[in-house]
Amino acid sequence: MSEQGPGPGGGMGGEAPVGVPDVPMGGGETESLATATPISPWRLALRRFLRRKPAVISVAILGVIVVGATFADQIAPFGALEQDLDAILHGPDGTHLLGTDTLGRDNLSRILHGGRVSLLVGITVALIAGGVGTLIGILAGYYGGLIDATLMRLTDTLLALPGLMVVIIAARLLGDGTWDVVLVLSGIAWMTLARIVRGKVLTLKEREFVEAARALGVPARQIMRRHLLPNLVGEITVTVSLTVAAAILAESTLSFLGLGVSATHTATWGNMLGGNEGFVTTAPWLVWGPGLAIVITALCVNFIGDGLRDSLDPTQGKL
Amino acid sequence: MAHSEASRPFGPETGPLLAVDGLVKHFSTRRATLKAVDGVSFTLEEGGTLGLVGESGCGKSTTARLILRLLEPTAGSVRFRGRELTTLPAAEVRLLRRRLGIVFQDPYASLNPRMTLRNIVGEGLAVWEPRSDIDGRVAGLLERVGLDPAFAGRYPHELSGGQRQRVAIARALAPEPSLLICDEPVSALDVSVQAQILNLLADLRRDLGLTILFISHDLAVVRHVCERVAVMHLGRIVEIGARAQVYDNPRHPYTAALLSAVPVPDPAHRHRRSRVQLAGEVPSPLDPPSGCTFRTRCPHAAERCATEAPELARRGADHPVACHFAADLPLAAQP
Amino acid sequence: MIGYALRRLAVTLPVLVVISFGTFWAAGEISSPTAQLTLNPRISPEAKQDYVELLGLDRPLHVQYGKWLGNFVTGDFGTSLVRNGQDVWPFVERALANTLLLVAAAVSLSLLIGLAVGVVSAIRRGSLWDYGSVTVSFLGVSIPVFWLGLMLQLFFGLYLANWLGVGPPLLPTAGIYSPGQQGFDLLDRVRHLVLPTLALSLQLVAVYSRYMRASMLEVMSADYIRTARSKGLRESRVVVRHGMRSALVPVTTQVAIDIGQLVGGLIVTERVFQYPGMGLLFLDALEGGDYTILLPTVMIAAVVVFALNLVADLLYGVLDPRVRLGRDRRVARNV
Amino acid sequence: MNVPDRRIPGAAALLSVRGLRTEIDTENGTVTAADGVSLDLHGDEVLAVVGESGCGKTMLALSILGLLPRRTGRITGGQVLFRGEDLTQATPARLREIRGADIAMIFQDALTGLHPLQRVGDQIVEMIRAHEPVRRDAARRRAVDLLDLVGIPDPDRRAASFPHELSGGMRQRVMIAMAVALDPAVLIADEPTTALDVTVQAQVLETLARISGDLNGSILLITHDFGVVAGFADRVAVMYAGRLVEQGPVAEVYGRPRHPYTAGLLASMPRIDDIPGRLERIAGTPPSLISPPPGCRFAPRCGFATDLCGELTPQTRLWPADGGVTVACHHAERVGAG
Repeated sequence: MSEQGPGPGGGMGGEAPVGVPDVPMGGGETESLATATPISPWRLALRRFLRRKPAVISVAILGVIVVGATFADQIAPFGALEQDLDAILHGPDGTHLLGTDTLGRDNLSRILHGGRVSLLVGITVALIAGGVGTLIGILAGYYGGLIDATLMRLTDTLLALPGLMVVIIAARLLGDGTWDVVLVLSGIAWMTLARIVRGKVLTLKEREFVEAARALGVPARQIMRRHLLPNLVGEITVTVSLTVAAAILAESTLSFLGLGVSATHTATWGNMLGGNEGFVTTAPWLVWGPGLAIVITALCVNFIGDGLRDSLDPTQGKL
Repeated sequence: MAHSEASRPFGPETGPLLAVDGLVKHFSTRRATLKAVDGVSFTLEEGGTLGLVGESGCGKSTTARLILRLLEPTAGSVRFRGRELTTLPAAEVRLLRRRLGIVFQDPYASLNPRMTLRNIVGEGLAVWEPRSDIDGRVAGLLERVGLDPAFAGRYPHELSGGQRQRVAIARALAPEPSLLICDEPVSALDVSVQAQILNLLADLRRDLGLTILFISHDLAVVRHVCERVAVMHLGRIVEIGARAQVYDNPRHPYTAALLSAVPVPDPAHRHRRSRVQLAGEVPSPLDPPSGCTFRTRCPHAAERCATEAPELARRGADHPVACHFAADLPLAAQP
Repeated sequence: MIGYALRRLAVTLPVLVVISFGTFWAAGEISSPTAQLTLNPRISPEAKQDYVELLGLDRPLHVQYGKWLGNFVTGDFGTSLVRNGQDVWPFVERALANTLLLVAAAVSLSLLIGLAVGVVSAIRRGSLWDYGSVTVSFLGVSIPVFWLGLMLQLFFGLYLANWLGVGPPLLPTAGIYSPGQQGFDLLDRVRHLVLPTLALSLQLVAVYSRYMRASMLEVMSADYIRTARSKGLRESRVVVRHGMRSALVPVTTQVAIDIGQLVGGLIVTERVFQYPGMGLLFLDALEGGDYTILLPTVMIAAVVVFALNLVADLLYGVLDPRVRLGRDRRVARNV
Repeated sequence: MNVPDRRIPGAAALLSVRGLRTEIDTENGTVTAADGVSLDLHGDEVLAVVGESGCGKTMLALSILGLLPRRTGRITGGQVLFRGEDLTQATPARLREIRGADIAMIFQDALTGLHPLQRVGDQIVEMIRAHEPVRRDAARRRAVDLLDLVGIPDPDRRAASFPHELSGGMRQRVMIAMAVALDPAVLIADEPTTALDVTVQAQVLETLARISGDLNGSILLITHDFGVVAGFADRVAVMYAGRLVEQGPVAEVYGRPRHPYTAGLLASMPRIDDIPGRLERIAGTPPSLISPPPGCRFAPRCGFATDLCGELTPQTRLWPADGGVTVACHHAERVGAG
């Protein structure tokens, strides 16, 4: 309802009691509620999420992809590095459903195995960036002053670098192991979240429940843990999930440039594409498979992130 | 244990429970200085109720936050039971806060939406007395403020505004404070719910012997709740006195103007009341007028007002007024 | 405004120095130019030694860097280490011009489409058009740009020609001129620009339409839009003069920041389409260990990023009278 | 159901709302913000609609001009008759003609209600030129005159200000100047002074009263403040949970409230002119408009309620016959008796 509460500054807009209709008290001294069980904000969020079809479908598809990648050893018809020298650069057929590459390796099996590394990189980068970004954002926002100035100057400086050039240089300096790639990508992925978290903390800090906690003598660490963090979950979850998609894309880009995870040890969706760029016209199946795997995964993750935004932060775009 | 430690430094002494003297808070930006609170002094006796009234931006809420040291004062002194608070080290500030409870204006912003009522109300207990029977005491507190103890597992979004404000009061009462600061506790509530909360505060004060500092822009509410009243204007107190003195015999032109501006829900008053219409714009607190900050809107302003800031009369007077002409002005007593 | 720009510059300069030194150091770590010389069997060790001494490669790193920096700030970009000692600047200049052309083409096309799509989506929120455009924009940000480039090459270079059953590909898939082309030919140039522009634009349209949709949704729910309607204005005027006018403010500044990143960020697109811009030059110089080319490339990219961040800030102040420069512009967004 | 017109028997009111039903979709269900609301606004009078937040009074105001939230709000029944023309059936083009020129609105918060990036003078000029084919400079002169009329000092210079450069009181005056620019027959003022401090509120109300006197228009005042109503309105309509419960001349309603809700509210208000003491109070909180209680919606909080109240929705009726007050309560006689 859009009517304002009376009184100057009565900022009650938008947050009408939800879930349970107000039950008037029957003239007695205590008030009571009608529904039997409390409804937590998390359950409300889940309910809202389940109403969003694209997000729910994306969860299902992503689930299949994750299972396929996790159990690649069991599911894939061939090993990731297993060569069939009789079938080099074969198109899709009964044995090799998605064809083979220049070394006679089965394309489908490599996509399944490669998904493991691609997803691992994506998720790990997102988690590291999420942790670092959250920590820096909370500290900067809550303490303010010199701590804030220092941390945010660092963040802004990193954000104002020519990003891709820096990543490429860093990737060249480090090796081509999975963890090198994770390190490089995490290094540039945390700033956005740090700024988002700091901005939200600055507004939360002004909210009266944080002041109330301070007024009760609650220690700073407990305020950050119990009052700030739970109210940041929406922003953090959404940003982290979108970072998963961005990191998968970034890993594939680095691999395409020959700077990602080494193709000699493992397959990743990215290095499958990077190695086969020259065969676009002669063996297009090599480019279709891993490319679609990346696109579908990133698309699902993006849809999930969008669904999370709507369900965890219902104030955004209500009407 | 925490209890005995906490009570000793703030133990009972003679004199007022709370004595604020020359309190100042300036917020500085690169361009300007905002004198939010500019030399506020008052005392509050144990068991008393003092209303701090004024319009938005007059510094009344800042004063509350300075007393609790949620903000650091620029200058001045706050003594609680004779003990100076403004110079307390940070660690002891936390001990102090146990004795001072606060209820905020907006019941929608003052409760953490991710916590159950049990945790909201119990947090103050858990901090100070982690080993006590928190569940039992939370139930008692909820009942005390007129809520079903079964609410403990609920979340704020399941409650109405009035119910939330009851929770906020229960939270403030949990550590058993001796001073309760209410910062616009009913101004976000509907009229039909306001009365419930005001009555609850009156009951709590009677039953628990609370001392209350009541901050509000609503003169009618303050008249209802407070025995003494201080009127603030642009960071300063311009008049302070007993309820009857301030409401029936205002000595500051600003107080008189405020009183006459309050709409009365009685059509018969419509033509009978003499409304002191203030001319001009409310001055910006970033650029207050010289001398008396009210002079630009004051119907009685004289040359002296522009050059000399009137002092709130010194101690001794029971109804001090910060106006050069307080003794001479023909201010109409209100209905 | 000028003062603000100068202050920003003062903060930026040390950062630029750090970037250039970091790049300088990294270039040496990644591949030494002498390694390239060693690979060439026709160069004798003595000649190599002369070369090293001539360029001062045997001196400490900071001395080498200092020399480079001294020349750089005086506008002397030096000669290339590995490209037979040719002047560096013409290489960089050509690359920069090519990249700026591609950026300009892609950004203007994408703005045109993206903003329109975003506005229509916001106005018809929840319609089929909205769902469609949101899905396409998700697709746009989920496709790696190099893969999209490969697919475009495959489509225009192979499939389309196959289906049509004719010989030559519809559009060239690499470079900026057809093989054997001499001198300037507008049509040929434009035909080579089409695919890289398309590859970039899908992403940019996706991003811009989402910016615009979100901004427009926020604005159209504002109170002043309701006021505009209550004035009896035509809906087109409400949407364009009141809605878009406000919605464009944050979008414009965000787009400005993004453009800054594009100038040094087209590495993948340029690589796929063998488009000789800053990105391709950067990759070549990095592989060749040619810091004399790598450094100006990175520095120009960095300066462009900083410059457009500054432009974004200044633009915000121009477009929104509520914003005073130097204050956090996110504050104004929340008003 | 229709409210009889006691002033000019048989004459049509200037603005007449008949059995209006307005629904708003929210995340938790559909809210019936106005449920069978009928009221009449006559020429040259001030009618106040008073009620608590969420009672539907703002949605009622927005319904009149078809300004409900586009995706979520709609009128599902009843009529809004302006000079006999049903606005709920009017074409968008016709509604645009009426908005601003015949019926103008003032909103609660002038800071968010005025366009932040447009100079206030231009906002008034835009209003004038949307309805009258006048030249820009002529419209601008009128805008400056209007700013002067509402008591803005130095109006020529102030016309070039942006809203954020003005104080709250001045912004609200700009809103008023804009609303009266075309001398509308009806001015709908939705909580025009709620966001203002009390001394400024008094000034703005005074301006509004003066202007409405000058421009012989009628005002529909939406407010939660019984004090403002008493000082400003001729008649009052009390709204509770989407329905009008009582309507009549201010002196009659205040002097002898017939509905227990009106009586309870008046008794529970702390008053500046009152002897302090314990307040009467209404128990409980207003009901949700998603699933309101059956029968009389005030029954669960009402001291007069009987079984009948929980079952049967009370009809709106005139009681007593000569008071000019209509009330929707089964027990109006008992309430009105004291």
